[in-house]
Amino acid sequence: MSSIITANDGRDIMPGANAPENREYNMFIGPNHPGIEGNFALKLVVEGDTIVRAKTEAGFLHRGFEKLMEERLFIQNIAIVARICVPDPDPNEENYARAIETIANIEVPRRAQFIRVLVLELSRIGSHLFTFGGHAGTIGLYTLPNWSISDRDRVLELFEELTGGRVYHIYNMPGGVRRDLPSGFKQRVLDVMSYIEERLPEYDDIFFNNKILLNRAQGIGVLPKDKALEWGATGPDLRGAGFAHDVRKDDPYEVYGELEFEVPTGEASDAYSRLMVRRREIEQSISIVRQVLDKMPEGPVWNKQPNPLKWRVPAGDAYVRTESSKGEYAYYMVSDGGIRPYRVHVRGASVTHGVHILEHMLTGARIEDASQIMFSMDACPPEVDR
Amino acid sequence: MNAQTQAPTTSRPPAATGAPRMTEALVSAITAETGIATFRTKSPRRIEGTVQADALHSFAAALRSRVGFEHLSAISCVDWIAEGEFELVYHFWSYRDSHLVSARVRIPREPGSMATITDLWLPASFFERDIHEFYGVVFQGNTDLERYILSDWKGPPPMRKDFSSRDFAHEHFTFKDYEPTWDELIDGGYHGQKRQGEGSDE
Amino acid sequence: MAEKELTQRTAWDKVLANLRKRSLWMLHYCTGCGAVELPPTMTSRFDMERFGIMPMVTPRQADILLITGYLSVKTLKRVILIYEQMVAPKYVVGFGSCTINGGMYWNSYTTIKALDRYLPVEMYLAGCMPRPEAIISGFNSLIDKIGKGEANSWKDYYENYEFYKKNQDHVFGDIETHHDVPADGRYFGILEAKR
Amino acid sequence: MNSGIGLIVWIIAYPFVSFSLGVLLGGYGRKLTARIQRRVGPSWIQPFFDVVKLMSKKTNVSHGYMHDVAMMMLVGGTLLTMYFVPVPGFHYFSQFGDYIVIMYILLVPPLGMALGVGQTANPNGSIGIARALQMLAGYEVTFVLTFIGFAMKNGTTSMYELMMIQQSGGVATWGLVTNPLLGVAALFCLQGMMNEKPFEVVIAPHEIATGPMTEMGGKYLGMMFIQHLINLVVELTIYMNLFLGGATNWFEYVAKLFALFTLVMSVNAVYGRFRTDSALRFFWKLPLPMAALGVILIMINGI
Repeated sequence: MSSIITANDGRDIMPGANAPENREYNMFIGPNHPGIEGNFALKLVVEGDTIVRAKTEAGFLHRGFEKLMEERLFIQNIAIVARICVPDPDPNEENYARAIETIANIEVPRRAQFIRVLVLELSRIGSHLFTFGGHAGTIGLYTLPNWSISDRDRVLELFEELTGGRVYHIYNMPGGVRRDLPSGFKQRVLDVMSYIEERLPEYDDIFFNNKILLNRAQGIGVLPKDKALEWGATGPDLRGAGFAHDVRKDDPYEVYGELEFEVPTGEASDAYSRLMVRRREIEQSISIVRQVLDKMPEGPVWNKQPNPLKWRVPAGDAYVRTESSKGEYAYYMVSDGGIRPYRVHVRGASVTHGVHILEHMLTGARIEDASQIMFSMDACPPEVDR
Repeated sequence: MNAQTQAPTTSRPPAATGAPRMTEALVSAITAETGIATFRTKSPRRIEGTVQADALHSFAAALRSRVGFEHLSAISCVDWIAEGEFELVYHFWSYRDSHLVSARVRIPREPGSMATITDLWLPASFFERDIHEFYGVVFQGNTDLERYILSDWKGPPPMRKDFSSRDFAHEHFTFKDYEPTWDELIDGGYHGQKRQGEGSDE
Repeated sequence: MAEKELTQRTAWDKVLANLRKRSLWMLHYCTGCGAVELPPTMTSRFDMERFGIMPMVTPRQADILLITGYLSVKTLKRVILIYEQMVAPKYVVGFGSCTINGGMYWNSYTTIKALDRYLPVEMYLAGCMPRPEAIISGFNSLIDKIGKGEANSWKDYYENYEFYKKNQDHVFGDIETHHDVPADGRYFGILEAKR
Repeated sequence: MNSGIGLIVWIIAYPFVSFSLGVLLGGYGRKLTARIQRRVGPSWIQPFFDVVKLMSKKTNVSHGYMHDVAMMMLVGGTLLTMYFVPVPGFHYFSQFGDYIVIMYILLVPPLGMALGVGQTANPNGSIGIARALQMLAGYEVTFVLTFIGFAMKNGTTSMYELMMIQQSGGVATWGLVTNPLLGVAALFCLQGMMNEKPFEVVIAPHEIATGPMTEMGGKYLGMMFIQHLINLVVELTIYMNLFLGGATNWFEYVAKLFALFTLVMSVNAVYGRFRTDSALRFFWKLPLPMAALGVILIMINGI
């Protein structure tokens, strides 16, 4: 009779719960539940309001990307890699292109490198705005999603003008980017950047300094620095614990080494601290976008590659890393000299955040905080499932 | 604005220039001690090399405790079906020196078996379970190898090279009445290959 | 059958349909990547609530089951369970190319290739992925269909249950949904009418 | 109009009047929220469409006899309360029952909901009910306290008489003006009673998937919606009669109703929801001492 339970397959994952002498009971959050990010499930054993044990269940979004890539041409894969992480697709394109470039020693024109950084940072801004909306939704503050997600649409419109796609861009090609910036595009990017910068104080008023958020987000989902390192957290979740590691700084790719930006960190290691790290990253990204537009040289944007249907990449392998909005995003690509990749391993940023860390952090938390903790980790289920 | 917003912004200076050489030297020292082939610097910040399957655990432990490779970035598996081997590639990252070590391990394909490193790195648990699901490699000592992503899956480990995704899809799913034929441009296309295969059987 | 029904519509049916079409709740379930275009559609830029369309939380409350993109076998099982719990009349909307013919996952070993083999689809929205404007336009045509009394594909699930069940079993081996679909069909007077 | 044919017409028409007002209020609330969120928002009578749609749905699934009865209790209890709350031109029943009676009947709908939701055996529903009862413990004590203080001051527990006393001297004799502490404390309780944020812990979609409503579909949900809409009117009217001087004519009544609802919905739009324990703590830390202080002041000052 119960929709939430049967939607979850009705399997008794936690033996012993639901027994009459036991005060614990099974509770499912997801896959059909508003408090879940994407198509994902949490299986909880609850006593009263406290979560005793938590287990995640993924795989609802599994499409077998790694297998599909092995069965498709190098050029065909450019179109599908972006689908691996939906809210923040560009790190995938970046990784895929850079892996091929590393293996085949293809040089990328400097202008294309700047454009790639521009796209990556715009994508980061969009993804963070999306996350704010989700996080505000978990505490029932629906005004912020209405604002931030429609502000994100301005970024998407920039993407649409540049690449032709709102969500998926299919823009980074091995050897550069697909096309140059349209005329007047720089000014429009700057306009959107100043608009978002003006909006951030309004977000502060309604959300980041909202008493309810402070009451609810501070002190929950604590991930101390030593645990964050032990459990393999990366990205904003690691920085929220006070450890300033950023792939853009420590393992610079494209032209990040030449740009000036700060790595914001938090002190308290809780949900609020991670949220604020993201909020301040938007400011940094805006600054990066401005620098990129300022320093961008003229020149070609693509080193032409041979006939895509017969394009062979020399044998070899490469491990490339990118800082996505969720954390460290890496591809391991192996080529055997054929027309298809021999193996592409996708290491999504959420494989640690969304699975083991979430399970550890939910244990002992209260039911009402479960969804907020998940959103504060910014776990992206399609990255886990691939 | 409250205290949280004004938390200090730390900007880590890039690793000292002397560090890479030191890291490389240390890695070489460890490999020499444990009697495995030396590692080489492939490109800036990337060191790679091969390790014997039974030596990996001690190598990884030394890497973590002596050189400070605190972060397990990923474990990748490659199916070299022609050689009958799985290649496991462990990617370790050092926050201190900003270096990545890729340690390759070759294990026989049948039976695929490997010692776990979950006792050293907790995130290894996810990657090992993943490889177990998709390749069928068993990690000795890992207690959490239950089906996760493929919990409803009934076929063979799908990432093995002898498993064809397209064949499986044709067997198990109903398609619309039409199907793309553009792929006949490349090596005869799926149906072209099928027709040839059927022809040779007769 | 549909034509016959149209002529049989009473004035009350027409009034009811025209009131009903003003309120459509879709199930809040992100089955695939198309779900990323729903927040923009719901929030202030495109504001779906103008048309009375709102996300709702549980299957029993919802009228529209939006399949946002590819469906892995694992999700399809949940989707069928959810569909059978929804209260009639209910509408399945296939969203994105993946629901129509598999889309770019035509050779994937986990995603289904044609949604209408497993559930009665009322309407498809093509594109990968459809833009918010396309979603709104699609919903508007669904609203028109409901107003005219043409949106009756949910009855098809009861009429041709054997067909759907056979395809579902082909994918899952055997699926138990804890729901007596033929009994429902008799309750709605659909199966009797056929005899 | 409180006797004879007029009375019968009132008794028959009042539920419909109340429901229509509820629809307008509900639609207005959603429109207002939408405007704050910079959206266009739904139709002004969207709740009406929702209710018609829900009532026209068909299902073969039943959660049992008790569940159906409980739904009747839910709507019936609310309708009964409605009759006992005086509005301009209709205060026939309020002479038979004072606020104490209203307090009792007000507990019937939550009880009905608890019974009905218990039948669905969904943990989300049970948690929702548990939360509803916890919230009751939060605001009910304070609200009763404010009423006791107010009744002590005026020497009557009849809502109609209290209303009349307030109307004697214009705005200056409104409960909110003469007893601001009680009035403000009750305003917090009203927010809790109406289940609006920051005290919207019972529904809480992101936490417990709309709690009591989880298993409700079709006509059951339709009944809950009708109850909700009538409840809007009843609860706002209770507060209005106690602290805003009630109303002498329908124009004033509707104006006050919408003004009060604007306040409630504006707070609802810019705040998130409390955790259950924080909500309780809030109620016991701020409105309860406020109300207690107000009562003590009245006791010191004498009548």
